[in-house]
Amino acid sequence: MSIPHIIVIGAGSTGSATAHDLALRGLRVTLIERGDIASGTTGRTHCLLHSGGRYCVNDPEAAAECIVENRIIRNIIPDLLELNDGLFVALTEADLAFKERFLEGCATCHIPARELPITHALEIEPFLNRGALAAVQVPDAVFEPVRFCLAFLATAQQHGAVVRRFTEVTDFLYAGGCVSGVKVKDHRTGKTENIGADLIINAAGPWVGSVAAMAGISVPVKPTAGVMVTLDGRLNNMVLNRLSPPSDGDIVVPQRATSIIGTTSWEVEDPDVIPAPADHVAKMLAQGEQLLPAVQKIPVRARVAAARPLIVKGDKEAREASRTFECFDHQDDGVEGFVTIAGGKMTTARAMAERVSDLVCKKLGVAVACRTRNVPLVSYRLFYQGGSYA
Amino acid sequence: MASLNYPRVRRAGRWFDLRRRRMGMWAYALNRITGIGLVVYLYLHLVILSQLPGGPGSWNAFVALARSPFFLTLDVVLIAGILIHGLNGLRIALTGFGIGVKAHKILFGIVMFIAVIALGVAAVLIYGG
Amino acid sequence: MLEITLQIFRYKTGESPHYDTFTVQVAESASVLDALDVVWAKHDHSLTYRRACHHSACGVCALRINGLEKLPCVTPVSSVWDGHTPLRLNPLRNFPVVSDLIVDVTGLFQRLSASDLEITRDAEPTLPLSVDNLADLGTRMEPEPVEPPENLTRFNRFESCIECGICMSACPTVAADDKFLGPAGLAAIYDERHKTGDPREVAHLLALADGEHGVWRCHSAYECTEACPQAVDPAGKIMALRRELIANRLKKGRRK
Amino acid sequence: MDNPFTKEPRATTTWLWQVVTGVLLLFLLGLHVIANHFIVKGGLRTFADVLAYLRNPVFLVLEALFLIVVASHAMLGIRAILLDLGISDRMERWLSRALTIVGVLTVGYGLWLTWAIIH
Repeated sequence: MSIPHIIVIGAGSTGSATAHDLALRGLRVTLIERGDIASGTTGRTHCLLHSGGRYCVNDPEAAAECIVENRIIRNIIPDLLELNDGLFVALTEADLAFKERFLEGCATCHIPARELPITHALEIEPFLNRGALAAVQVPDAVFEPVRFCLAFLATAQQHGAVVRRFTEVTDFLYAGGCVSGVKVKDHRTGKTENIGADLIINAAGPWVGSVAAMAGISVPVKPTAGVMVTLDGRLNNMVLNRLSPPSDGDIVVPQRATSIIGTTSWEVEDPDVIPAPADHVAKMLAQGEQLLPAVQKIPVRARVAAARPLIVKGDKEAREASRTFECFDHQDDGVEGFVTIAGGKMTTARAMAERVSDLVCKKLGVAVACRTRNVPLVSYRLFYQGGSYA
Repeated sequence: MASLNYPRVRRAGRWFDLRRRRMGMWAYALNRITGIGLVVYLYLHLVILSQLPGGPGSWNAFVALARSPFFLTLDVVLIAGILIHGLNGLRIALTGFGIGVKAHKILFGIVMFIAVIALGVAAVLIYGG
Repeated sequence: MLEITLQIFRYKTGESPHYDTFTVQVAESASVLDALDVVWAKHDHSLTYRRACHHSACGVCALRINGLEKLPCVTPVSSVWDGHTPLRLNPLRNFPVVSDLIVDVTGLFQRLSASDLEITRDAEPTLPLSVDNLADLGTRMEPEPVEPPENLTRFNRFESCIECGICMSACPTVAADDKFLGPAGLAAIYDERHKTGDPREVAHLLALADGEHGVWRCHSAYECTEACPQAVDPAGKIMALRRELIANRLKKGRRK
Repeated sequence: MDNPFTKEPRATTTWLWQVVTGVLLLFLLGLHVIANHFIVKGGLRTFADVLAYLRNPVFLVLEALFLIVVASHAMLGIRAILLDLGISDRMERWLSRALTIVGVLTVGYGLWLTWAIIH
């Protein structure tokens, strides 16, 4: 039997990691992306490599995934991270009361957590609210989303994967009741063509619903938008979180010379264009000011909104929906040769890729194990030298 | 996929595309124009001097021509070129040695100021002499 | 809401380049990239342009607005829109145009790979910030170097350069000399040279800078430093490399 | 993929030479202008003035030096401009040789001219 050919739709973090996983297993992979790498939700994430601390009390399943992946990512792309850890800071008595539950949660999820003397925390973070009552250190880190994806893709290319950017899937092709390929339009040339495949993976993030709809399938993913406000100055060394259950504007991620405040949460119909609502931006600044009183003194550099692909079960509010991920084999919907991977965080992209690749290999009868946990990625710069414009 | 790649000669024309460009670019273009001008002058100068072995007759005819107001004006242009190229060259040399890099715009202002003053003096001498 | 007109450079393989004009509505605080997103989503899905982070971390969206190189993601429409003249958007210069506003950035990344500059730098002792009037907030005006928490040896940061290609587009030498290492490539050499302690690597980096297409090809137009959205100051770094090369050359001359 | 940006020839010397000749020119050109136009009142107007000037060994040496320096500076300048056309490495070597020859011919012609005038 010839080597199976897999098409992955979407070059965000999930699609990039999946292309890498499958290429490393020796499969033929074509990644199709209608825009540029990470041009959807991935590009506009908070840049936070989660320790899991944020979810350890309310969503321990997601938290446990985060810390495992956090350690793996540190090993495979150590040069693409700002490794300055994170602080969970208590500002009120209620926050202080939450501390014990937080430390317990961290312990349960195996997240290393340690309380810093508040004087030391204030010394490390000179712009932190001087009224802070307690600070807990966790192994958060900061990445840059595009290079994160490029590193996976450059490595995938070295293993033979083909990346087609600015190429949009317009329809599915079928053979005998089974998906057999896709019809695409290359926006760079305006030309359309058919690409055959043994199996197709839908990794389109908040757009998985519209991709699956082309095959007449629905997936329980709700695009849920969030706003981030990027300041024109860096106010913190470490990632600062409010020591309380996740809510709006309770996290400030520093990156390079900026601080990024996030985030809010509301459901959107069309994830293509999401203007950042002015009231959300104002709320971010007001909330951010509680952690870092200097926030309002710094000019705003950018206001960004993007949709998370949250898997919604029952009638949970978006903020409470789990950040974990799920793999859908559309065989169950009567369509063979088509699977969807959705949900999750960018931190867990590699694990999502492993899960969907395992499923794909099982379906195709390929008995090769996942190796992405231990294989360091090549320089992201090689992506542009891999002839992807050819 | 064919990409749009402009021919080299056309791209080289961007040396002098000063639209919306800033002071450093103007300094560079000025230096290049004066440099090319001075090389042209160097060879013109040698060609004119080649009349000297012909004896006093042709030389005197040339000197008479060279003292016409038109040629004196050309002399002023020549001196302007020398001053701009020479003084700006000094600025480039200094910044190349790591001196005044942050102040390269001020330096340009200073050398151009000196050039204008010196040109004024030269013009007075030329037209006055 | 603002109603603005964009005049966008269009090119597809086999077609002749031209401009298309679009009128879109955006929020008062919108960036030029936000406006492009609206053009793509609501008017013309075949428009190709690069975008990802929308907040100047990734560097992919760089293009020219009214002739000048900018990051549209952090260029507010209000800063470039005069109310009636269409905003003209062009791809970066000095790169092959692939389609519409996309250029082939391979050359930039080859140049950056020459020095193998790592994107993070260690040992950041303090926050790079000076904010006026912070005294009343009870915070220190100028943070002093601090000790990171125990298990961190030191704080680190991403390099300032976001590899956007703006300096290459602004540089008059890159325009025609395809082999010139260019502002970004030379700045990366400078940064890597100051990161490494290995004399052999230093010698290699300085030799690169000293190449026929290295720092000496620069014509001191300072356009790169003027255009850089991240205050990398490539021209300053080129001059610093020149200074070091000259010093080394003169020392060597004396020894002979 | 072969990276074309990692080759390592040296260019500091060329640039330094351009600076040195440039600075020398500022002095020599100054002397040249003063000697030609201001030493003799009203400048070298007559043919006899020119002959007398060139037969003075000090001026003769200065003029010869000036010629050499100005030709070097000009050739290096032309080379820099032509390199901006992005020529190939082979073309570049050829160009350097050609400019050296042009420079030598220029200086040679100038010296011959001087010799012809004096005699």
